[in-house]
Amino acid sequence: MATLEIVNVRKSFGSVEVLKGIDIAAEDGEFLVLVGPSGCGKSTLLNAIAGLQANDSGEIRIDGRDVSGLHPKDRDIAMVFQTYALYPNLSVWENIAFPLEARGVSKADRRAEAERVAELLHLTDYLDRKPRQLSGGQRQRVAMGRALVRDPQIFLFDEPLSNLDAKLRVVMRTEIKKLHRTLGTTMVYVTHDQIEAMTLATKIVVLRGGEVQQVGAPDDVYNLPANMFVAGFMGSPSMNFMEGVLAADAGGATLGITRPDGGSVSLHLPVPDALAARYDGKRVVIGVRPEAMVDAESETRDGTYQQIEWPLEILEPTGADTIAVLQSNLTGGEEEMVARFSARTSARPGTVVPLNVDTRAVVLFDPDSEEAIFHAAASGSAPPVALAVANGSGA
Amino acid sequence: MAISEHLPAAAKAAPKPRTLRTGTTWVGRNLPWLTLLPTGILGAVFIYGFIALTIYTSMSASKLIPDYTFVGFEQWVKLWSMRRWGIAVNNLFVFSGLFIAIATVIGLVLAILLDQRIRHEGTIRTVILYPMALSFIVTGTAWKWILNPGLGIESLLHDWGFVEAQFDWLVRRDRAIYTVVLAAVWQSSGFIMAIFLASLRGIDPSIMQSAMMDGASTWRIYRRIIIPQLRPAFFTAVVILLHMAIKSYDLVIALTNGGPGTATDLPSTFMYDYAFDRSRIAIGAASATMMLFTIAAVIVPYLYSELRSHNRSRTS
Amino acid sequence: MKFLRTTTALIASGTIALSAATSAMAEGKLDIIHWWTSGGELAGIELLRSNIEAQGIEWIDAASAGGAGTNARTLFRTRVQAGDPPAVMQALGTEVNEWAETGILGDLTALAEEEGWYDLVPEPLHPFMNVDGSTVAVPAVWSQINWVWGNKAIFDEHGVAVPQTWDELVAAAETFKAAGITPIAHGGQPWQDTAIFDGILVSFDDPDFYRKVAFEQDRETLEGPMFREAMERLRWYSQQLDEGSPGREWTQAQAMVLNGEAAMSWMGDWAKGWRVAQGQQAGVDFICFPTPGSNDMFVWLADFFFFPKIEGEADNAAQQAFASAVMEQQFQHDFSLIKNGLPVRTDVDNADWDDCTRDSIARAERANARGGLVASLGFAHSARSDVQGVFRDTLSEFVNTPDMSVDEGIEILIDGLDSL
Amino acid sequence: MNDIVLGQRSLTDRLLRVALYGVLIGFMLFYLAPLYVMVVTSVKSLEEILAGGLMNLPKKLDFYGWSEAWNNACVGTECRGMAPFMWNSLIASTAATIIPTAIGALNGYALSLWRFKGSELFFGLLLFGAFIPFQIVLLPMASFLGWIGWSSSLVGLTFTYIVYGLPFTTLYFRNFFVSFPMDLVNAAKIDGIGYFRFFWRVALPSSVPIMIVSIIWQFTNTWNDFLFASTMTKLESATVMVALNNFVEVANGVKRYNVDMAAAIIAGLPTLAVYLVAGRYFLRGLMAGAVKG
Repeated sequence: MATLEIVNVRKSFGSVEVLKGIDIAAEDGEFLVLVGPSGCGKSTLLNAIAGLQANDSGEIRIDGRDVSGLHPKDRDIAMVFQTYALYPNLSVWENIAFPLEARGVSKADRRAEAERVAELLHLTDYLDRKPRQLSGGQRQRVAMGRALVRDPQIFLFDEPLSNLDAKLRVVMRTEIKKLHRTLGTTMVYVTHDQIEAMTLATKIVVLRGGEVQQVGAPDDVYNLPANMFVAGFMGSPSMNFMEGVLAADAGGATLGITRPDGGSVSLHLPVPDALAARYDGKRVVIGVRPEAMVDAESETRDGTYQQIEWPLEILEPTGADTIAVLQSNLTGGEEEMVARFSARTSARPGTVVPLNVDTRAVVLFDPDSEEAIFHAAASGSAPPVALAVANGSGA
Repeated sequence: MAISEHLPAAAKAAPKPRTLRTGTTWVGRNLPWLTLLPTGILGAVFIYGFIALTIYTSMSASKLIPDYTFVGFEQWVKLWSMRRWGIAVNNLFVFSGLFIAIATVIGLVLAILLDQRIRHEGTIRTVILYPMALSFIVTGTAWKWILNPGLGIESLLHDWGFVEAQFDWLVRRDRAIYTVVLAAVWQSSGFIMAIFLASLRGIDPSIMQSAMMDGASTWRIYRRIIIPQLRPAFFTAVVILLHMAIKSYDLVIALTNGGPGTATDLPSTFMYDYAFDRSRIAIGAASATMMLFTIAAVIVPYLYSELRSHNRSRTS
Repeated sequence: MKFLRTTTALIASGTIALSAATSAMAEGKLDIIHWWTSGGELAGIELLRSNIEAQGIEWIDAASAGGAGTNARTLFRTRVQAGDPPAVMQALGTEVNEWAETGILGDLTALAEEEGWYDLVPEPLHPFMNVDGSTVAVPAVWSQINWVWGNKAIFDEHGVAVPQTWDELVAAAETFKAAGITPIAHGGQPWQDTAIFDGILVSFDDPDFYRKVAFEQDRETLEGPMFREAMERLRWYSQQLDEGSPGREWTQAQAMVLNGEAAMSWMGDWAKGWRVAQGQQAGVDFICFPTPGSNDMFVWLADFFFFPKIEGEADNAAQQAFASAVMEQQFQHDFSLIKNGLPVRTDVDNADWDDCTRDSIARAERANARGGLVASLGFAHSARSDVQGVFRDTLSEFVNTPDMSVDEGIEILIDGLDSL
Repeated sequence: MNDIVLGQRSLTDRLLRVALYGVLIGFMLFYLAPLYVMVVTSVKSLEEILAGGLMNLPKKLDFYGWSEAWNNACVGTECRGMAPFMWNSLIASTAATIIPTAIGALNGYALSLWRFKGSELFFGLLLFGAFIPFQIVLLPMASFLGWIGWSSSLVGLTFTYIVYGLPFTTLYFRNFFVSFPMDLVNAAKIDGIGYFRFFWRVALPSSVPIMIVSIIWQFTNTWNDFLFASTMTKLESATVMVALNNFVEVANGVKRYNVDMAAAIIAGLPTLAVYLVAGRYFLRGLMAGAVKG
């Protein structure tokens, strides 16, 4: 049980700077998820916390004590690896109890501890097997068992579910969440899967290129993304982006959008006056979640929805609903947009279809800095606190 | 994961304000290289120290016993003016050229044949490879006898009615080196077969299948598609065979002892003769140095590329 | 230093003289490297050993069989380098001189004078015992090289008399060939190829020629007609052999004569030792004769023991005791009998020797009178081993290359000598 | 690879197949011939051998050759047969197998799982030592052994084998451990498992396959070595290869081929047995010794 503070941590490999001054704070009992695309530095950061790699500068404080420079074993942490890292020649119970062996615990006590942990992880029947005789999920549990037996201050997870098949991943995800609830221990979890991040985290840290993009609760990160990267990275399918020119008017501003086929549509947004004035006549990017873009013909909505018409390219039925693929008007024109249509939609690909856009859930971005300038969900108020942190280090 | 583990040493050598301690005590922190220290010392003395000493000896006035008076390249000049050294070097060219070519071809042919879903493949492989397990001092006794004109193949052919048949290469000055090649091929070609077979088994079978769908003949498929893919195996085979050829010693000792006369002298037997029999230490050292340089010229680039490609594959 | 050593030697020899009477008085140990590991040689060394051990000296034997002395030489050299030389080392001919020049050998001059070695030992051996006025080695036995051993039954059957001249030899060989018998059995190893050339060089019965070739490598002589003829004779010799000769051991070649596969074989007198060991008798089962034309010539080789400087008075005394024991009259008599060589003392009773050995001794005396008692080239007695090495390599190549011309052979030889 | 079903086999296919087996059988005969000759000759009487018939089976089994070779064969002054030399070889090879394998395991472990600055360079330099022609170290090694008083002794020879075996054994273990998941080491670090505990409890027990390779390699190589053994032994310390060569080369008179062949087979039996029992590992050893990295 401990807090974790990461203060201005930097790390370079040769001339490549992998961590460019990371600042994160986690409360005691927090489930902190580090998420980002590969190469964002999340694993390096985890390794630095674990002590597998030294950070060049900055501090890593566990319960207020700077541990950078300490040997991993002296940091009172436990780690679950992507590859499980089970010792192939040791049986399940020996694997679980191996950390205790190094601490000179007697064999009887080790066995007892292993049995206790195994019970928690439903491994009791497998205690005397070798890792190669276990399924992927069972191995995963053994790896967790080895971490549990330590009763550490912080658990570290390095993409622990990525070697499992899709179904098992969901099951194990739930188990990890239960485990966190039961133990209440601080956990740091690295993943590139934003769904894992959303489902597990009490606090998400989005990393990119060695920098923190945003820190916040899952809801905040999803609904109030700090920039286009976070907006695009979190959520699947990811957020749609369109480019337009803002024109200030009464009660906000109107966004004029030129479609890829040359036609034009417009949306009226309740932006604050100051913002409207600042961006009057300037280009902005609007972000709309796919679920906030629906088929106007089959679904009618209340007044928060505004209708635009847009050329439809392809329909991909998924059963529950139908994914409509649209072409974005962003520069380059390669980007696609996705809207969530009803399964019973009558829209025809190749035609221009009417869409309802939920303007309560849109985000405006500055096209040059890619920073968010307006969150409709925050009803025109100032950007959330977390955003300030991200801006502070990013600028 | 652990990216630093995959980076070349140079990258890791970059300045680090703070290094991670891998243990609590000094010994604990430095265990890995302390473990290697005994081997390092042995290697430094017995490999590199001795190489340096031998090279220096080759430039000294040593004769009966080492005499470390520096004489420059005098011994080298002497070495290269020796007719017998010339014969040895010439033999090495003939021997290694033929040995490498024949062993490679036989190894490749055997590997391809064995790759045709043969019954009892394991048994056949065992038979082809067993000479590798035996010292040539052992098999040389048999070879010497088989090749002996009075008792071996020649007399066998005579028994079979080929009265005119002659197979006296072992005792003919101009042919004896070929018997050495024959025996060397016999011993090593199975191993080359194994290298090629391993390489063949590593080729994606769907390549073969798709080529067959395209209507290519088996011969064409091997010639145009499969064999070109064996390039690394060829490379390996040639390097190893060359290495074997230069080091060959017991082979010659057991079969011809360098004879008839000096006809099958190789640098390895020359070195032994001069360094130990004739007590011309500096000449012996110079010839050993030549052997080292020849091998190093092939091995160093080979090792360098192998280690580098290995590092690359680990990083990716 | 010299004074001290002489004093020590005097004391030591005194001790030996005493111990010879009282026995088991001396102490010390005798660490010896040699390669006499078979047949008569081994019996000889065992005899020596019992004589030495009877004096209470510990005998530490480091016999090294491999490669006709190669391993023994390696062992000796490494121990010299390590500063731990043995007390006694076996050597052939100029090896003694080469080692003496490195300055590692001790001095036995006092003992030699006391026991009067130089009056007893035939003069040609002196240069190998005495280097720059200091006695460094003792000869153990010497051997005549220019011997031919014939199968008596074959010679008799074909009515061939002992060939006295080269032409008679050629005629004899033709007779044997016509009868389907290999005229000459030969062991085709480089040292044997060179050894038989010693016999060819003396077949001209010309001491001066031998000296110019073997000792001086006189270029004019080497390019002259007689040496050409010698090479022609070597070529002829190489044509009398069976095809299996390359690589053959000398004992195998002797066995071919013994079995009647071949008529004769050229080899030093140790070949008689081997014959006697096989139960053969001189004049009954085999005949011995000098290489044709060399009846008054005697090419010899000798085995020596030399004595590195070592620490310790007792051990030095042991060295002296060993030298004395080797030179002892009775030992010389017994050893030359066992090994079938010649004693290195001129005062040994010859009653027990067979005809071949008596013939050999008579030849040595005849040859000595006319300067024909000459040291072997093939075994590096007349020249240093690098010179001998050139001869060995060239002659061996020549013997084994049927299409190499005599001119070519001479040219290669001279080139080789020039490059030294 | 040719596992495609292309309908019925045609006549040409069948003929090709027959030819294929024919060629393979021909090669097998070529490889087996010397061994066959050795075995057959070793159980013939000398008269039968000299009568010719190299390839013929013996008319009458005669184990004279074997008993002579084992009991009475002379090497130099020693006429005690092959047995004492087999014993010498066994001592040298066993020590020269166990010690370098143990050190090599630890070396390979350090070089692959605990890399440090310069460890790759270290490995490269050591690896080169596996490829040098041993002639280059022969002279200094002989002097060195003389210097420490081990010249021409079994101890000196064994020491030589150990030193020059290390590059190979290190190479094997290093290349084996290099494919070990790095996460195992990381997990161990976090769990506080020490360097040696990890080696003993995890790395070493997992390395049994490569240990077998290393053992076979060292054993066969030292057993079959001739260069070092012929330089660094004397009569009492000769290994069986030196003894065999000496015995076969230095025949006293008529060559007794049956005794020679029996002696050769006796000298070759241990490595042949190793090969037949553990051929798979033997091949892996050869390949690992060949294909680096």
